[in-house]
Amino acid sequence: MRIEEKFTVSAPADEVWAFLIDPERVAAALPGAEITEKLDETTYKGGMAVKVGPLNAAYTGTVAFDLDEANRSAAVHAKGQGKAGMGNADMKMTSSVVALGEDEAEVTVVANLSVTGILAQLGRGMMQHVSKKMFKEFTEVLGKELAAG
Amino acid sequence: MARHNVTVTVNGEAHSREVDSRLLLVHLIRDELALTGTHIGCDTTHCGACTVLVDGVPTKSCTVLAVQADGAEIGTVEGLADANGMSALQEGFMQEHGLQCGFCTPGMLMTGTALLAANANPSEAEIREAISGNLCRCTGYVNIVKAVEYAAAKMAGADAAGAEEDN
Amino acid sequence: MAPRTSAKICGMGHSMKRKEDPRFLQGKGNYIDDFTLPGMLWLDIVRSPIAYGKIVNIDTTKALEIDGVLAVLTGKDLEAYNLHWMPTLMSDTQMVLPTDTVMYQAQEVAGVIATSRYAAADGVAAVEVEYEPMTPVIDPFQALDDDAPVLRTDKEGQEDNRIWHWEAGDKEATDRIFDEADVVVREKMHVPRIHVASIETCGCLADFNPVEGHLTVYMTTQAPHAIRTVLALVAGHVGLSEEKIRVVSPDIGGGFGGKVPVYPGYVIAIAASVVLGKPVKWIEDRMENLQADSFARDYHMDAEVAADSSGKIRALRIKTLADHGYADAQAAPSKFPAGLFSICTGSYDMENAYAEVDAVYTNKPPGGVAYRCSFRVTEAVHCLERIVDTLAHKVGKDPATLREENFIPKEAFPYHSPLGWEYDSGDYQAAMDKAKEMIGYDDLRREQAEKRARGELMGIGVCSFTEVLGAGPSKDFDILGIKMFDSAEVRVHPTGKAIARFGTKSQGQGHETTYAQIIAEELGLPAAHVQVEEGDTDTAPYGLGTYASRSTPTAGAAGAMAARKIRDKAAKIAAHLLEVSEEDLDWEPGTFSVKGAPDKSVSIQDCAFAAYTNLPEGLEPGMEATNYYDPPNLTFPFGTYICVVDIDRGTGEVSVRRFVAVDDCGNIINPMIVQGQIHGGLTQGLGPALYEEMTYDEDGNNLAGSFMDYLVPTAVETPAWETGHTVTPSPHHPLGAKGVGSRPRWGRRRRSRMRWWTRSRTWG
Amino acid sequence: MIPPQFDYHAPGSLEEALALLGELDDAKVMSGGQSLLPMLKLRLATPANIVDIGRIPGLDSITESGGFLRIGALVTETALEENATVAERYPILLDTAKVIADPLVRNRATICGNVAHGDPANDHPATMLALRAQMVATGPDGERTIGVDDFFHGLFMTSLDPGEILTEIRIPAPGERSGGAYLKLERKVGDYAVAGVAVQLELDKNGKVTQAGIGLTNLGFAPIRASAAEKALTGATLLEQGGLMGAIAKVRGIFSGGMDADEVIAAAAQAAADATDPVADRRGSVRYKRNMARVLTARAIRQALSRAGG
Repeated sequence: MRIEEKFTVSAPADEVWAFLIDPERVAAALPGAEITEKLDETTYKGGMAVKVGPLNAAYTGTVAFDLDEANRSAAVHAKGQGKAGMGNADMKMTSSVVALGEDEAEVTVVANLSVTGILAQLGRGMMQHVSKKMFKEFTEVLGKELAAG
Repeated sequence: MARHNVTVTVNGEAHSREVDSRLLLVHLIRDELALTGTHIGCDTTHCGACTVLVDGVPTKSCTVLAVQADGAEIGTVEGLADANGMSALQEGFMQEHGLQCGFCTPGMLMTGTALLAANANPSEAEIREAISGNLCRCTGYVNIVKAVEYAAAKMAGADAAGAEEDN
Repeated sequence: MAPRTSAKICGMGHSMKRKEDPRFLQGKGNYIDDFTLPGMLWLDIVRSPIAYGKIVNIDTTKALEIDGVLAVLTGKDLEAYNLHWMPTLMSDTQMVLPTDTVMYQAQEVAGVIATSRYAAADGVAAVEVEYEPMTPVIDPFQALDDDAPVLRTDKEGQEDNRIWHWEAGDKEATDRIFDEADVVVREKMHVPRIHVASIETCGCLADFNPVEGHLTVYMTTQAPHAIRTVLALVAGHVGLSEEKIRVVSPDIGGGFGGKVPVYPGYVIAIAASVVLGKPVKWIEDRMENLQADSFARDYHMDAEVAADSSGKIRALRIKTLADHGYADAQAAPSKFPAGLFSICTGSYDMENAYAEVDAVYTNKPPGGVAYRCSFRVTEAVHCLERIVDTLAHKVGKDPATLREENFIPKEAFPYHSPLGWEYDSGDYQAAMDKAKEMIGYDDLRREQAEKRARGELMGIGVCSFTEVLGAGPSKDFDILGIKMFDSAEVRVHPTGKAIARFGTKSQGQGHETTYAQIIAEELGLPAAHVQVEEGDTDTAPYGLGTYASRSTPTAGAAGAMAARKIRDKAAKIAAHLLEVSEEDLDWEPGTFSVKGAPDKSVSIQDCAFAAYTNLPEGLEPGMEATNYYDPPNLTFPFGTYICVVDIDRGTGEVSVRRFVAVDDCGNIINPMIVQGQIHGGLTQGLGPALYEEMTYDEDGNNLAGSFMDYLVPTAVETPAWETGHTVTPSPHHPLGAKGVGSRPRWGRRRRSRMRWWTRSRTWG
Repeated sequence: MIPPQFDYHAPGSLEEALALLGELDDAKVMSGGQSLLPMLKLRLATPANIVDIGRIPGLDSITESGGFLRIGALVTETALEENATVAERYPILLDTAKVIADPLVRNRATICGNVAHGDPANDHPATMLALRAQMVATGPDGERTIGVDDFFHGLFMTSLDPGEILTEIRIPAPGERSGGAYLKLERKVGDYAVAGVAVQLELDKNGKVTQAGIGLTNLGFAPIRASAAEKALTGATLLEQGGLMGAIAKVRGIFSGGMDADEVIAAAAQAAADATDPVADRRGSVRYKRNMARVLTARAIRQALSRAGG
């Protein structure tokens, strides 16, 4: 599943970039996500709990960052395994920031998400809905945080 | 996990058991009461092999907790025949070749029994609609429809004969 | 054909009511999940959520802490006994439990054994398996790419994902015809991966007696004898030799080919019973059944027909890719890796043909079962009938007319097909005529033309198929080397009642009734007095089982032949009782009488009593016979089906208005049962035509893994099938029967529902 | 398939039920259980407690009073199907009930459960949107009424608080000339909708649409109100009128350059399609689903019109 989002943030590009490469802040902006341990300079351990109504799914795994400071492009590879045979999730996401003005930046996110197991199988496009929603919430929080900052 | 005392009357006979909250009615019937005529065919409430009557209402017993049935009158396939033999619907299935492997048959019979109780003379479309929650993989349904029609006709005949006697 | 026997005897041709029905109708069937043994434990299986990957770790700690969970078996545990791999029926290998790699979603990863099914399920949820996912190979065409990863690294010398290449026919001669033909049409088609979806799932109850070293396995198998032999081959080295194994196949809630293979769950249950010394039951749930058990079809076919300008078919050429999943676990005869696909020239006379099939490995469940069909015959018929339709459109002929002009004429039988079959008998035009008459073909074509002129959509589909059943003659047919004969043993007791045992196993086909009728036909004993038994390897004679519509052509024939042996003996006894010589006897079913003096007679029951009480000198007492029937040829039933559909132009919804099926399956034993089998086959053809399909996404997720998305037709979608028949007896079968039980014959010209723009030629 | 462990509670009164919801951690309300139990068996949901409201008396009635049809929490689909008032005055509800799952499931499944589950693939939510229903939620502080437009938040999410129970759905009684219809395209009986459309129309005595309600099933993250489509219909006269008035109206229409009925319906149908946000799955592509929304909306409008008494 490929998700592509482009949005503008009313904040300087530097600040947006600083946010996007800070695992703690990114996790805080994603409902259900947390960073539990730093493994090395670019790799972290973490978890993601997805709760949709009565449906619960929790993943634990690692996040690896590969930063291209010059082009302000961050490649993030998150992979996690669900609890109780829920299956695995793997996301390769590249986010890049371009300054549109002094206090305005454009963020482009391209993510390739592959999910295995029952949530992907139920054939109702549930994961598409859930991930779309997560992205939306993330961009909202990002926008708010930075605008406030 | 909480345990509950459950009393159900199955085919006229009362049974009490202490069960877990999560025990499914179909497992109470099959495993605890050893009435294995009621079958399990899916997990998602689609196939109807587990259909029983709960207070006369055809119900998929894999999607009801045993505790929910506490105090209920339950009818299973084992209760359809009596001392006089098989019911008109059971006879219809035999006469019209409404079954092959027999696995979906108990569920079909329970749904059909309830249909005929509510509608003595169902049309083909009504029969097909009524059994649309019961999957059969062998017969192609044509002969199941005929079996229900056979039973309806037989029961109407018996009613007519009974009415004549009353006169 | 009028029955030869009285209604009391109820031999062939009578629509005898089924002997098995009273128990099924009263909830007294004995299906696998109905068995309980003292001290029985439950097996439930941990399955892979991913399609392909390494197993990093299996942590069973939490599972073992659950009250009632006794043990967790992994591939490493089985490896210690060399039981972690097993052979498939096609001489490939398949994992029982993986030691390092999982190859498809829902593959067995570990077995949890507990004191109840609830505790076992909790245990499954608590086993923590860490995977390192790898990119799966899902598309069978990509599986053959040079850069595709080799999936079966366990197989020595396996350098790509090709399993085998098979071909039939004269390629050069066929190519020559194509080069010079007036008309060539071509169509690519996919008969999708589907599933038998019998309403009863698979399961077993393994009971190992550690004191006697004896194993009894109650299991839902269509081929109990073959399974016992396979079990002995797999586990002989740990002491389970064939005489110590008893397989009992109880009532089966639908098989359709899906209960032929050996699934890992059976072996795990047996291993658990051996290890724990207790009976262990394993019953699949529906999702396991759909996601892990053998599939059917999944043939990607590229078909071409060469014809002259009038539409006379000259040659057929088919290139096929068969997606077998991660192992070739078909239950096909050894010499026929593509089954009987070479029946693909069907009902039409042509100069030459060439067909080839390449089989590949992918990250999907293994299989390729003969689903309600005789080994790939459905695929062959679908392919041919669709391309013939395309030809009719191309040359502008009515599809029925084009077929008629190409039929093998009835005088041409026995007919040698270009791909090497000898068709036993046929009258294709008669079946076509009857189908057209039943449905009112010409009127429908007129209505269709009018509707199309108004912009309404209505389709008429015609199919004239020839099947090949009854595998099979031992010179060509074996499974794992075991010849594909089948068997019957008939015993007539002193009071004139009989028991007959067969090597096959009914799953709803009504063997208890039809076999009794066959014995009744031959011996004149009332069918009601013939008890039929199957499925217990301790008592039944060895046979290859029931699948691929082979029971009547093989075991049915064996029953007739065994009964004839008994009749021959009865004649000797009758001659003795009537004090005449055998040559002076007349035989009417059930009675021997003296030629010219019909009132001087004895019944078959008299003879049976005498066989135990009053024998002619020198004759062996008793009245029983066994026959292992090795058919001289296969049988070639045929028929014509015509279907009318209305299509909603707005939504693409297809509704079947009428469907007429005219079948010719030779002489019929029980018309009621045959009609029922045809209804079932038609419905299982409707399924994949409009509703059923196993699909996978690019990550290898099975998207039709429950009845939510594997759409088995209900009574509402299924039309009121109309059936008719013609009778062309098989010249070589002892009863003239050809067999039935298959027939999922449905075109899939277009998946119209998903394409609201449905082209007006749909099914036309 | 075996549900995970949980504790089951069967309160005998609403008060008791609400108290349990207040006391218990991670509790889930169950009425018919026909959505919840399959989720439990698949172990997609793992609540610690289930509060079964099925034994609470007084929640199983359908009554028409105070300008509303009132559907209690325990009214089953079958009871709705068999109700004479519903058949006569709310045919759109009957349309909806009849295409939900199968008859056996409908014997236990409840309308309130179908709505409270918050599944955009369920059928009643769209109908409730079309009917402008009100949801009565009862919690520890008593009753509150939630308009249907504020009720659905997305997949499995509604405005109900964890401590609340949907005790009643109130549907405004239809005006004299009104009619509605629910059309569902499904792959086979018992399936979730490929697309579903509910249309409820209210006409004045001249046949002009005074109010239109259109709800869409399984075409987005939540049940969708097709507001633009409603607007396109409101104020339009879609019925052929006979006699002199009809002729005058027609002539007026021609001179004013207004759209004829077919064009209005087509525009509304297109607006409904534009309001959808479906995802591609085995039921079809995004394009196919949008098109189905259009086709079904047009058909549902026509059926609603004919029921409004043409």
